Amino acid sequence: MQIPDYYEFLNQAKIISGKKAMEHIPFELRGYDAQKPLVVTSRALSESGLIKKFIGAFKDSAVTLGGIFNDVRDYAGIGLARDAAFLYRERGCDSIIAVGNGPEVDVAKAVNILVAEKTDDLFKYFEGTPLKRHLKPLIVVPACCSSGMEFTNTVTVDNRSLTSNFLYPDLAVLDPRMTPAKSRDCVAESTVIAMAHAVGAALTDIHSPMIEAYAHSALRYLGLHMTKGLKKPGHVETSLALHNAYALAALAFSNAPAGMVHLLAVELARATDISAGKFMRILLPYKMAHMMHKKMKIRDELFLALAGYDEYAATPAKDRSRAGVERVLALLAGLKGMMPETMKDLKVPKYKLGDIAKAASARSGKRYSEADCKTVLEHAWEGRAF
Amino acid sequence: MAQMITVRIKFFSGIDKELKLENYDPSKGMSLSIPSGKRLKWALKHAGLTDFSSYAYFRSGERISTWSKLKQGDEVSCLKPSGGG
Amino acid sequence: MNINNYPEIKAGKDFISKIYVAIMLWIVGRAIQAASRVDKEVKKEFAEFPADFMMCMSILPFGPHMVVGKDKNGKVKYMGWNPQGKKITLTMNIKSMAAAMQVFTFQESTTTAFAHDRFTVDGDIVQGLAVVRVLNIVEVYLLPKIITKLAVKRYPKWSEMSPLRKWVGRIIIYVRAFTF
Amino acid sequence: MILPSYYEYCCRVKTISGYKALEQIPAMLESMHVKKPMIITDKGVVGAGLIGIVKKAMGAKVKIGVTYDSVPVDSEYKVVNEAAEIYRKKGCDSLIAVGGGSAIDTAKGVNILVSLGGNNLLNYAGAHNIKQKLNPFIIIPTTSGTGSEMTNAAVIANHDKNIKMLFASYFLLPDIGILDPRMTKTLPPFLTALTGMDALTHACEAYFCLGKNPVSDSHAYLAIKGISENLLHAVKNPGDMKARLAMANAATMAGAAFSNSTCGMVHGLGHSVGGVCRVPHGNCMAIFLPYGLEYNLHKCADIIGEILFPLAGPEVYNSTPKKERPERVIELVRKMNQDLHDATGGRHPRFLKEILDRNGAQQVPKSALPAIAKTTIGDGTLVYNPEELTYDDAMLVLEHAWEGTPLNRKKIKKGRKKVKW
Amino acid sequence: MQEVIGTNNRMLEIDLTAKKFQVTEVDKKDRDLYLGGKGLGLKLLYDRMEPGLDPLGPDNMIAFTMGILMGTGAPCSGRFEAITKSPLTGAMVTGTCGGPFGMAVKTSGWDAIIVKGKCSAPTYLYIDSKGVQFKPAKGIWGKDTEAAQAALLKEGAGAIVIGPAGENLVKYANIASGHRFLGRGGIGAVMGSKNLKGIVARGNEFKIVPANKKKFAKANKRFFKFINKNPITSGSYRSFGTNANVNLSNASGILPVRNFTGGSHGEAHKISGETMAERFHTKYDTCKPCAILCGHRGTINGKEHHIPEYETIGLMGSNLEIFDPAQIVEWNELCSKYGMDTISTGGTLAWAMEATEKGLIKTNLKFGSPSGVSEMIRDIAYRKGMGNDLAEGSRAASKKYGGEDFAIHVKGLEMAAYDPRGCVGHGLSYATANRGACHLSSVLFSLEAYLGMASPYATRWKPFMVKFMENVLSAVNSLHICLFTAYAVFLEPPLIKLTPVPLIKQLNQNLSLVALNLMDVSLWPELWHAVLGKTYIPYLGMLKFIKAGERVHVLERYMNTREGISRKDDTLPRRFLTEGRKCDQKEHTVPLEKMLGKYYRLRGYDANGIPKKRTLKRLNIAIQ
Repeated sequence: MQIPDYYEFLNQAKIISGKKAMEHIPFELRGYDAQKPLVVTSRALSESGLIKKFIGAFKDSAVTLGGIFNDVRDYAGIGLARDAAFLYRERGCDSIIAVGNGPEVDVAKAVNILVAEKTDDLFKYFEGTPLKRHLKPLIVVPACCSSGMEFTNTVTVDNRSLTSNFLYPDLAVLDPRMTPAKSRDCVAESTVIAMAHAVGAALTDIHSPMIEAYAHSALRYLGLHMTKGLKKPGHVETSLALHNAYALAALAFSNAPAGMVHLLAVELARATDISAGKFMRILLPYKMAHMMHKKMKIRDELFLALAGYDEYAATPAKDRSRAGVERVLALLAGLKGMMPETMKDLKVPKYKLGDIAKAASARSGKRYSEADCKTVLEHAWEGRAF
Repeated sequence: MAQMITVRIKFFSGIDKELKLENYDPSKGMSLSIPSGKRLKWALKHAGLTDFSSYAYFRSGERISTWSKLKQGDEVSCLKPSGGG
Repeated sequence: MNINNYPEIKAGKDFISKIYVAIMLWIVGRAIQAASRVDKEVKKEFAEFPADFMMCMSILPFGPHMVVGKDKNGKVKYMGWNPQGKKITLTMNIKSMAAAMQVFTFQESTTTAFAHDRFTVDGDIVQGLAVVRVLNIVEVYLLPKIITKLAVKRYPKWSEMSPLRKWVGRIIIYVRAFTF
Repeated sequence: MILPSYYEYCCRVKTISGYKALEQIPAMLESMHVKKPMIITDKGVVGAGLIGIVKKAMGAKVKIGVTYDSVPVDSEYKVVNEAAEIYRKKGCDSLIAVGGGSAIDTAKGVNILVSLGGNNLLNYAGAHNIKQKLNPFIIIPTTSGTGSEMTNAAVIANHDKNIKMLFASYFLLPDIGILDPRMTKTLPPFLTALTGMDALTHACEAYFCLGKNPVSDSHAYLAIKGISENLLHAVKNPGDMKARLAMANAATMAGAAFSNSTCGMVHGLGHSVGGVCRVPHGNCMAIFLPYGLEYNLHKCADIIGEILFPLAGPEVYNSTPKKERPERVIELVRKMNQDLHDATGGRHPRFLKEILDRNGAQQVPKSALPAIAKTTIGDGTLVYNPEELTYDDAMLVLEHAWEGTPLNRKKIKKGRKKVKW
Repeated sequence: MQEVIGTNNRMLEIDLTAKKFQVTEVDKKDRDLYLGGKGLGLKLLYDRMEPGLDPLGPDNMIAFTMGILMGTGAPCSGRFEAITKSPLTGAMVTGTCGGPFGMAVKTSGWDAIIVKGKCSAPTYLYIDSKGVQFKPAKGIWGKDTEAAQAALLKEGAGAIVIGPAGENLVKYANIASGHRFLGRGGIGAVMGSKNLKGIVARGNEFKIVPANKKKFAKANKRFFKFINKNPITSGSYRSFGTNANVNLSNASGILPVRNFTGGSHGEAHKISGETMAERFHTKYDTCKPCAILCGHRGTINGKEHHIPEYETIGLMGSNLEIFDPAQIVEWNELCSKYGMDTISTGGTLAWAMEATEKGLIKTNLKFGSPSGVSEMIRDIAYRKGMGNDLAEGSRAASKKYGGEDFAIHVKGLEMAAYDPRGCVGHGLSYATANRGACHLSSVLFSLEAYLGMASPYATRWKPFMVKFMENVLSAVNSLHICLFTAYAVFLEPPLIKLTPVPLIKQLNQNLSLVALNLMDVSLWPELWHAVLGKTYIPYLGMLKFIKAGERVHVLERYMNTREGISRKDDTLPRRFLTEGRKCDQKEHTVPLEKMLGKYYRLRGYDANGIPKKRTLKRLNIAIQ
């Protein structure tokens, strides 16, 4: 067990997952002396009937829902956050529940900052003034798909992100009534993002044991349930296991420095309006091929997590790291029909790759050189092997 | 006596010049009190307009025809049609 | 941004499960009282409890309750459904109505419910465990084997509870529980 | 890795580990906007000079409010009140607990009083009665084993009422747990062995008890791997910093694992032996672990079999056929006890009768076994044990543990076959 | 003066890198299939450019096409076309302009010019009947469009120039010719990226004579009669110009107010065409030759200025809540001098004001107050400070600073001055227009909001109407003739003239298929056939003309899908899909999803908006 010379680890979120998990929310809220949460969710979810199930979970409880703010669509804007904060103050709520994924949770976190710090200017925290104290209790209930960023300590509002340990949700509720996905693309997108985050965390160079533990269990569930989840998105138990994987991958990711795949995918998504998941699916194989090409060691733990004890023990020691890479590629191959393989199929213009690589390496704080980013992008563009 | 309602008509594109209205303020327009249930055509004739077909009439964002009924507090803009672009 | 298109929502009540759980609590309460007279193990458990022992099992936040305790002359009695006015020494709360339904429809055994944090116990832990053992025994008496086998970690072997004693006890408990 | 039908996991402690971890304390205090911490520790820790190391590491940047070092072996109600008084008088704003289980539990008690006011601990006793964030609180464990920097509970005795008050709430978790090998460098070999086995028990029990969940499983897997690789090495050459750090990490991860998936009968028995005969917690754990595995073997054989992988490494795991793996695990644990026994020159007990107190008398007489069995069946951890444990089962296990002979399988009463997680 | 019968199909291909030019022939088949103008330009680039290249790189090409009606004396035929790959949207962009450059090039004997490559130093081109001369533009590089224009006009009859904005590669720089502009999509930036300051054409060397004079004269006479009879072209446009629409938009609630949050405003009449005509005693100042005379000039506090068009008044006036016409004229002058498209500038400034209001960026811009706007326009032109980010367009700026939910653009092109929530059919047209949020793709708002010939909020027949109008207007743009003639051609034929407007509305509402096919637009194809001397079959000729329009539109869509445009781009800003207008109690939004699927099926696209092979084959577009 390699222990780095120095590492820090924090997971502020409490995870409760399983049958009747949502019914525990009133009790958890009592633990915070909060009885009137504001619910932030998306228009699509409230129309899909999942919100009715969510409200049903509060039967026979002392909790009154201060208001269901369901105007969030697929973009977290400051306008939405201000409206929700106004509703929060108006109703005198004392905690926030975000039902849904990416944008809903971002708006909820933004509202949390606005109401806890009693301010209207959100962006001064993005430009330097640090968050000082604990915010209001924030509960996240993911539904059908996941953007991989719900449980992290990062909030992205208006394309700007802020990371602080006070931004972790206090409670993550994974309930089998909410997790089944509606479409296979939804599952494909979420599993690829979780896979990229988990593999990134597993192969990060500071490999602290805590990060490895979270990444291990996330990869375990992905290995076991990903292929089945793609075939049957509505299957209850598989979707619950996959949602556990998304949560654990996100927690591992928020403690490890952001991997190259994540940075490149976010920049590409910004430049081309195509979702980051699709780029992660393309870039992940090439990043690993690039690491093998530069003789960087891919740790055996990756294969152990994906294959399980028996298969790991059975394969001889020297080709376990290669087997790990093959296992990742096999899992991604399951996305045959749903996601394009190269950036050329996505018609990403080639001339934009230059400044994307520059922006990504700048955001990585020079951990990844611009040349490396550029080579990975070029290979991924044409689909050329190393 | 039929109950009276007040209606406001705004003239644009030089129509107020043709009707020779003095000190006409385009933002407030001309307010008329007419018996309720009367149609736009009657109100325009009352205001002195003669040829109706060559103008476009709008009420709260929707185009209306000359024989649509008027209600209390309606605001009708009357102007020459144009194509846009 | 007009706030009345986001109305405040009070989730209301689930009457069926509330009534079902109330009845089950009543039955279990009465069964404990009956068992404490019939079964020697239950008697032994209750013997060690202090004189002012008063247990209340209730569903948070204001669900049905079951109060069982020792009356003046030390006999275990089902004290009804209202905990007000009684000095409770041990409270066993079930966190939500749904959790109670899981337990009382035997989808989850009492011990798995504990493991899944459906219960919170306030007061002396030793008494709490004794009550759990009593509940297991009462369940063995009240319900047929196929159900209880799921609900209990280890169904009492012939050696511990002979079939004769079990059936006799079962009949007496049913009679005592349902006759006032 | 199975997905349980329901589980909860919460471990809100910021773990800082490394050779220079102590030097981070000033920065951490500053980020929590506090300036005057109070140190709570016990005589043993001060004697070993650890407080000196901590103060030197913190340097001039932080002004220590006061150092309170008279914490008894078992945390006590009056001690908590006294410390709280000093805390308020000196105007401290945060707490640093340096030491083992008792110092940490006392510090938790003090934190309750100073943050929520009042001086009657009773009205905060029980589960989830603390409803808001307490003052900033840092724990520096000096034994890499108890893992109590990860637990959300504190047990404080009240001798005049002769009761043990249990406080359980997620707000009792410290803000920061600091793992620095310099803290455990001076831990004598037999204590290292003792606390190491305590951590191993936490990890193993977290793996097969009813509160099993994916996060605890992977933490337990890594903890077992760390302990099996480093414990013997750390006992043999205490000065090796790398092994010390690895042990500290393994202990913390084991603590994180068992504080969420809770432990079973081994801890039940351990608490009772500790309560009745004042035996250090670690010793009992080392002794009862093999028996706990044997007792629950029929209920979760394949899960216990999986422990062989981190315990003995992939090669051994691959060579032993699936059916024999649980047996190998129990054998290895006994062998570990044996190795530690030889490495510490006999001071590490292998079975109950070998436990001797300072002046060599037998601490656990055979006659005490019934009393131990009685308190065991009243211990809260039995609920999480896969197999039922009645009074006579406890007696059966205790006799064998006393003698040191392995349990014979036929005697154990077998409950329903498969555990439904 | 030699004579050209019909068209001589001569084309100039200029390679700036090698400083060479080549005279080539327009392929006969392309002329028939794509008519000329926009259609021909697209086909020329389709054959020469492969997808995925950098719009500001050397291998991007600009095609200037003149169309066959130019110089023949047909009404409003003084306009030319430019086509290139837009740096603002990353897709193809086609723009038209009425400046003298078109007539000059046509009368120098060229039907089309293609510019390729990149000059090493700033140059300008001199074109005459013999060919091209490359001249150094050091003297005029950095000058504003008026000064540069004046310098070039010494050498020829018509010229196009770019301003400082084009030189600094502002993504929405435009090209000036006379005081008319080739505005949208940043074609000026493409010229700037080629170091090409301008092109001047000698002109007046050829005389264009229609092949079949008799038929052409008959059609021409009928065309002039229609234009002078139609109330719109002869009435409101001739007297008040395009600004006659201000009051109409305000009345029908589709005037952009405060970054498209409100639909109308009490003070909107202050900036209407009528008020300006009165205050500034306007005179005509139009493209040559023009029969409608919609452009105007006026004296504003002493100096002669061109009166801004409706789009500029809408986007830089009411959208910024500024109701002082003199102020808007001043900004219009500023944008013309620097060579910036007023629609995109107005849209980006409105975004900046709302972003400042919400704290995303730090500027002193505020709705309703003119302070800081002129300085910001200068900063954008010279890319200084925040101007550098705003020069990238509101899409790129909102990606960097956030506020994507109120950046009002489609595919990167800022939206014109019509709020689609008041005319949902036009909302669909904004989404599916090839070059982005362009109002000229299918002028549906006039049917829905102005003329009341279709109900503004119904969605049933709208996909079919959008498709029909897109085809017709693409064909018209390929003649090329001014789009305003459409009011005369559509509304004057006897069938439409006599049926009362409400009846048309009902017909359009329920039997739109029949109603639109009864439209008699034969006037345009008659002119086209007359000029080229081809025989015109009365009804079938018109159908062939509309099919050519469909071919042009689908070709442009196909070229765009090769650049990555698909269903995810055919959308509207979130403001129109979620919020209602302030002036509309019922808070209507645009039900886009309801219409988009049907539109794709009508167009023969697949579910992701890519033209199917079958459609391309039917329109005989060669697949590369």
